[in-house]
Amino acid sequence: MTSDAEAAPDAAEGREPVLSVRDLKKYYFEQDSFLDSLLRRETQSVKAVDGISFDIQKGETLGLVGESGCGKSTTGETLLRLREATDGAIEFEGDDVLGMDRDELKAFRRRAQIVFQDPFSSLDPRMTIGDILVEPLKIHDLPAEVPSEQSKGEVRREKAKDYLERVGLSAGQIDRYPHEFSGGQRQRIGIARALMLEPEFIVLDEPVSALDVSVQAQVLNLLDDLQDEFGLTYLFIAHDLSVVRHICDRVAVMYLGNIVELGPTDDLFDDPKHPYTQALLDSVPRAAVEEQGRRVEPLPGDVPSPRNPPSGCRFRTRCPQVIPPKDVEIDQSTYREVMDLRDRIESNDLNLDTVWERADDENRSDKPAFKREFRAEFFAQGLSGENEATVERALDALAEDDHDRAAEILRERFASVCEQVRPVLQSGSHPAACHLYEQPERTEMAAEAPADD
Amino acid sequence: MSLSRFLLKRSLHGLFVVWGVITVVFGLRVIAPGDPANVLLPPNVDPEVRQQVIRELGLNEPLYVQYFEFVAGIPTGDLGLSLTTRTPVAARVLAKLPATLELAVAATVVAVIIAIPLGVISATRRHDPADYGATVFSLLGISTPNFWLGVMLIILFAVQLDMFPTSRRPVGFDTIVAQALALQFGSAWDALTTWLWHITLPAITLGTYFTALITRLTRSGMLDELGKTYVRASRAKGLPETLVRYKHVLRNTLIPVITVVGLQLGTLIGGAVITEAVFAWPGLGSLIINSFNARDWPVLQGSLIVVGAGFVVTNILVDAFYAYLNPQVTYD
Amino acid sequence: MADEILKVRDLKTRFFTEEGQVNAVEGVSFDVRDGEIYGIVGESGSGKSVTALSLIDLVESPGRVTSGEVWYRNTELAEEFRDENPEAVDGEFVDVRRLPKGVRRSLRGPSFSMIFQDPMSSFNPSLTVGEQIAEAVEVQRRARANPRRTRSRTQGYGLGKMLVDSLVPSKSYVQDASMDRAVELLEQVGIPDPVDRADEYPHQFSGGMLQRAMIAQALAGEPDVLVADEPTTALDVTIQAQILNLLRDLQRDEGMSVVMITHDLGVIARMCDRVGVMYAGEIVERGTLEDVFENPVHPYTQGLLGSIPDLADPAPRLQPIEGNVPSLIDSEMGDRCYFADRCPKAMEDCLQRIPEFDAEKAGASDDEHRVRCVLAERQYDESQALHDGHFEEQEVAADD
Amino acid sequence: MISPRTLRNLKKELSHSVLAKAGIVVVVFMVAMAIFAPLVAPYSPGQQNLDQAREPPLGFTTKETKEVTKTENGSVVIENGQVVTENQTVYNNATLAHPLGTDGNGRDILSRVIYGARTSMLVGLLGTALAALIGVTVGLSAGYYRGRVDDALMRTADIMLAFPSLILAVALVGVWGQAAFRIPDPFVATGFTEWWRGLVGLSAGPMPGDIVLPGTVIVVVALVNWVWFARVSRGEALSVREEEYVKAAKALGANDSRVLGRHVLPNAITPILVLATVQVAAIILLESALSFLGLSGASVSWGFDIALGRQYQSTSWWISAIPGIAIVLTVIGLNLVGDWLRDALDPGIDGEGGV
Repeated sequence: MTSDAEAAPDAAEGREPVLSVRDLKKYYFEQDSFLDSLLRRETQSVKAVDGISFDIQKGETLGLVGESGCGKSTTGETLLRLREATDGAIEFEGDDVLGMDRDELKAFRRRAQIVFQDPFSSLDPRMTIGDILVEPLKIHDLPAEVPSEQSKGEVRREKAKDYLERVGLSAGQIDRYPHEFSGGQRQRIGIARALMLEPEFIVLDEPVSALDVSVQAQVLNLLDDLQDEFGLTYLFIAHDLSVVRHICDRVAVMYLGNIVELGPTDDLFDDPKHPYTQALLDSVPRAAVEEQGRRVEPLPGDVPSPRNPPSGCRFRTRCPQVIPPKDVEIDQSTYREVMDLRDRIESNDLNLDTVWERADDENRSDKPAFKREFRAEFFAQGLSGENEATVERALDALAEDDHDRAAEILRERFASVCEQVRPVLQSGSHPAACHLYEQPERTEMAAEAPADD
Repeated sequence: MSLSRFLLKRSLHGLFVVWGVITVVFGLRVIAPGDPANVLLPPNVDPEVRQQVIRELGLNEPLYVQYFEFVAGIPTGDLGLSLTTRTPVAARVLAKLPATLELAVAATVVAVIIAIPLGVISATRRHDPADYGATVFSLLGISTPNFWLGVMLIILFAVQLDMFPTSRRPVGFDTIVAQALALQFGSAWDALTTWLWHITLPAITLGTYFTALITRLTRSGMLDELGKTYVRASRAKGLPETLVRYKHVLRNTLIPVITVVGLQLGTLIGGAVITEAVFAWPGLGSLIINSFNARDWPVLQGSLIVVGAGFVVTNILVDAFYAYLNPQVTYD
Repeated sequence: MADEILKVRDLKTRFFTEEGQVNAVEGVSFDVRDGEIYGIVGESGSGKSVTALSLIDLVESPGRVTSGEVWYRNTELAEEFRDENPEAVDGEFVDVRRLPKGVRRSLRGPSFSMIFQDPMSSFNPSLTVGEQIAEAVEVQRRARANPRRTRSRTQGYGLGKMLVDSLVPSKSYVQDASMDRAVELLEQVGIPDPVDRADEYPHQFSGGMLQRAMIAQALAGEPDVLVADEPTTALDVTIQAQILNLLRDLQRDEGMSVVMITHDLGVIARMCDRVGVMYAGEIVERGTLEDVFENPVHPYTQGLLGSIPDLADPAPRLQPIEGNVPSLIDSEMGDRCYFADRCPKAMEDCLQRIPEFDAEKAGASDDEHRVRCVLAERQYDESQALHDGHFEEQEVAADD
Repeated sequence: MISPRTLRNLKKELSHSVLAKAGIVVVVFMVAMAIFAPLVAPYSPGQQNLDQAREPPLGFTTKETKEVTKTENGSVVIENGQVVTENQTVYNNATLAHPLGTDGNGRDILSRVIYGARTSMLVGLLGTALAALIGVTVGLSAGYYRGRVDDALMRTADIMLAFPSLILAVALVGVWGQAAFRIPDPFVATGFTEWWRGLVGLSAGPMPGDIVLPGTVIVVVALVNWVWFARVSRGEALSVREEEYVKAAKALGANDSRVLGRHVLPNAITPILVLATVQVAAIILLESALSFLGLSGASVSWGFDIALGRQYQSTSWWISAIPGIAIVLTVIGLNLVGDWLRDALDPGIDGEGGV
């Protein structure tokens, strides 16, 4: 969070990262009782985080931004082993975090801490502020030695008072209970608790999302000051892009368990590469008069379920720039319609009853009428040439209720590179995982592709 | 998950619970002190005869063989022989079952008919005399031991006022149905009134706790439900208050009520046992107490298994109704 | 210039809690015009949501709208009550608060409608979405068929029906025609496959889709005024953008007025023509978007704008408002500017009285930029400034 | 463990609610009666006096027709070599000596009710404590660790719930017999009783020297009712473990026992407390039902006395009625205290249990 932001990207290179994450995965398997497993054919997994890699440099603030369910909070908690990773590697200053045993993990906890989102749930309501702040010291039996004239308890309490003042509260409030404080004050206490062990690295999991804007600004300024004072490294998890822009040196954008773009803050905000980042930035309403009446082209639809994510590029089902095959000439909106149609056929989500109803044919024999109605419902404009012929053949198959063949016909002609190959982040300071940009060698990725199906 | 799948899952689960019940019941007999042969035989009997009886009962077999035979017999309806009467346990239990079912069903019906409207009135007219009345009633109801209530009802209505009989069940509901089916409506009517006359006090005795409990649950559940946002949203879209209350709120109130009622069915059956003891009602409860006093273990075991299985079956029905009211359960 | 559809005057809503009387809404006045989106912005506890509920008469115990007027332009009602209740009628306007209860209720749907922050809890979880929307249609259908009965408590929904309905999930209240209309409404708000979706339950919808359905439900009565209480707060930004587009399109197509209540200044900026800023139950500043955003006068508005990091133009350091949202308990409020204890420009004057709107003069156009602050009439005078720690001292004094 | 806010809520709710106050008064009264039984009971609960059998409580008179030996001038009339009998109307008047009347054997009902409170309270409190100990331990671990431990607990609970508690209790009593332990009554053993009774002028008659502890019944009610505690504490543990302060404690390096002891248990304790209050009531009801069926092994118990009164139900209603009223009062008192705790602390629990 150095205020001279332009220094950040260069500073990121050449230094040893504090934290380095490689291909981290976190899948949740639905907790089944033995009866469920008796009845269910296969266990479903939720791919909350699906192979992400990034580094965090000493003293920087890396932002992890994305919409709800993209896996950003899971990432934060998995980094600190509050959840067990499914696969991947995490290195903290050269130590293998995932391989740590109990004692090593306890030692690791002194160096890496976390601040949570909800100021009302993050403090134990049955403890006084003093108890809350002293608890970390008790757990680690700190300080190891105390001056002879003072007891350990006194030393700890002094330290708690000191940190309470450093986060902007008064030491006199130490014996109060959490409910006597406002949301912003409670968030300050949560920060003080994380600082008590004097960590080097803090995961800030949506630390200001639950706060009102005026209080949010206070806490952001505090975080800024503390970073300077203690030389902290932050992983700042948030969904609010304005806040991220304000506080972060570099930003990683997540979508459905993947990092889609990573770069220095100003680069990423001024020149977003990934279509998702572009859409995201475009969607944010700014508190400025220029915003009045601005109409954004929002992304269509909802984020797909992480239980069954799309193959290839996770974003392709909503992407406004899906890449058609090289030999197919088709405009983007029509291509989107064709792709949506195919997705629905493939996921068995296409109900032809209404179309037949509109075609006014109970016997389902009037195919031309069916195709006419179908086009009216699914295609805004006409198609032409070979595209038209392919769609026609697919509709014929649909009219005969042969969904598999229809999908097959469409797939043959319209299959996109976006659905076949999962794009990865390139090297460099501002990579984007998107086929619109140069991707590494194909052979490398082909090996990875089957895992997505 | 579809509804049928949900019910399949619940049934499998029920089967598991029944197995558990059978195992626990078998275990009870194993850890029980004393020798079943002693129940059958006079104390100083010839050891030869004694051994023969033990063989007959299968008690010389290893425990796992006994267990296996015990479990294997149950699906075929074989619950063993009564030690006292030497007749099949299953027959004895089945003979007593209708009386208990009549009592339990009568009590439940009375409870539901009284309790739900009472709870609704209490919740929608807070701080009204009706609310206080319902609150006092439900407090008394859940605090009164039903056997004592039965004794008091007998003293007041049977002994002092002579309005109802003190006990017994001269006619069963099956008789009424049989007569009605045989088109003997006159005698069916007589039988019905006799039946009603005899079942009134036991049903009140057994039903009071339940009525009170459901009233309480309905009241508190409805108050909770009325505070939810969708109630406000329903008002915002212009729905009349009656529609909001009864179509939306009451239905959602019943969902948790049903869960608790399902859990409390055991209480109902336990209550039936003691109610039967008070009113000399010839049902499963009387059978259990009698066989307990006679140390007739096979009958006691058989009754416990039937009661447990009955609880499981009723709970599956309750779950089905629950799923019907609450679409969320079948979609998780 | 468009005419006013709603004129709110000095609205006060109190909650009578065990801790004391809470002044959630403290004399709020504003106008909403035909076909505009009026924004009310404020932080949590500023009373903006209670204002919304007060407008459509949905404040529940222990809360009550204690005074104020809500003038609503409706010629039919004005005619009807001109003789019966002349106080409640002023030209084409009727004061909704002075109308009989049954009439007030009958206005929900065709006159006022509301959408809420959390769509998931705003739908009954155990009925299909289609049926719930159809109910809203059905109420209006029956109202047209029999206007008198609309104002009765039961609206012909009898005892037998309600018993059956409470046990049997049926659409017996809802007629097929209403169900069809519900499907049309779902289509209108951009829900794909409306026929199938109508038969699904709320938990089968995503948050964004359900908020669309909520909007469809609110449109069922073709309201004149739609009150939208934080309609996008629970949604992600890309979904928020969809919903905001939808709201604006509908507002334009249906010609209704929208009162947009939110804490998000960005949403206000994108959607609204005119805006009121709420703090501690009062509107402290109001005017056009330009007035309020470009030339804020009230220190609170200035602070609010200074607190938000700007996406396009990040400032190196934010300028937050110090302190916390004040208590709204009547006995603790006192007769002074409620913002004074957090105000960087507080002066002696601020403690003397509750500041009034500067331009409550006769004839002033409502377009005028109005501020509830002494600074609206005079310059900040450093010599009169309260010294640092003035309020802490008071607090200490009160504690002793 | 109890924060000032909790105490404030409790006080506030208490000041609002007449019922809560009444509940506390009743419960305190009953507990005091149980503790100080030998000091306040007019007679020993076992002391028979057949001459004064079936005396009604104060305010009532009963009339019954008795067959008595006919006497003339103080001597028995004999006709045809047989004692002549005649029907005579006998009035039973209440006396101050037995304000609640006497039972079929002429024992003082008031004394029996006072001593009966001991049995009920002992079983209620010890049974609940034991049930809570088992249930909370199992429930908290299951909810906190989830997985197989949880699965096993929930399945066991399902099986337990399939047995009606009364029937299971009957079966268990059948298995273990009706063991009862006798503990010397401290008041009597120290001679304090005698001194005190002399001081306040109560009949000096020897009071029972032992407190009867119905051991089997206590264990049985605990085994039957622990499931409710397990369910509630499991639910609490499940929700508390998702709280961010629990995650924070783990992030600080706290081990499981610290998290369970310092965070989960204190935050789960309120609903467990409410449940415990209601469970004392449920267990008192269960004990009285067992006694009514003659299965508890205690010779002085409210339920047992109700059963004893049944043979006189056509003439002497009070023998059954008065112990029952004592049960109802106690259970109402406990339920009111439970409601008070629930309203003040609002933990939202389900499952009450009962006979």
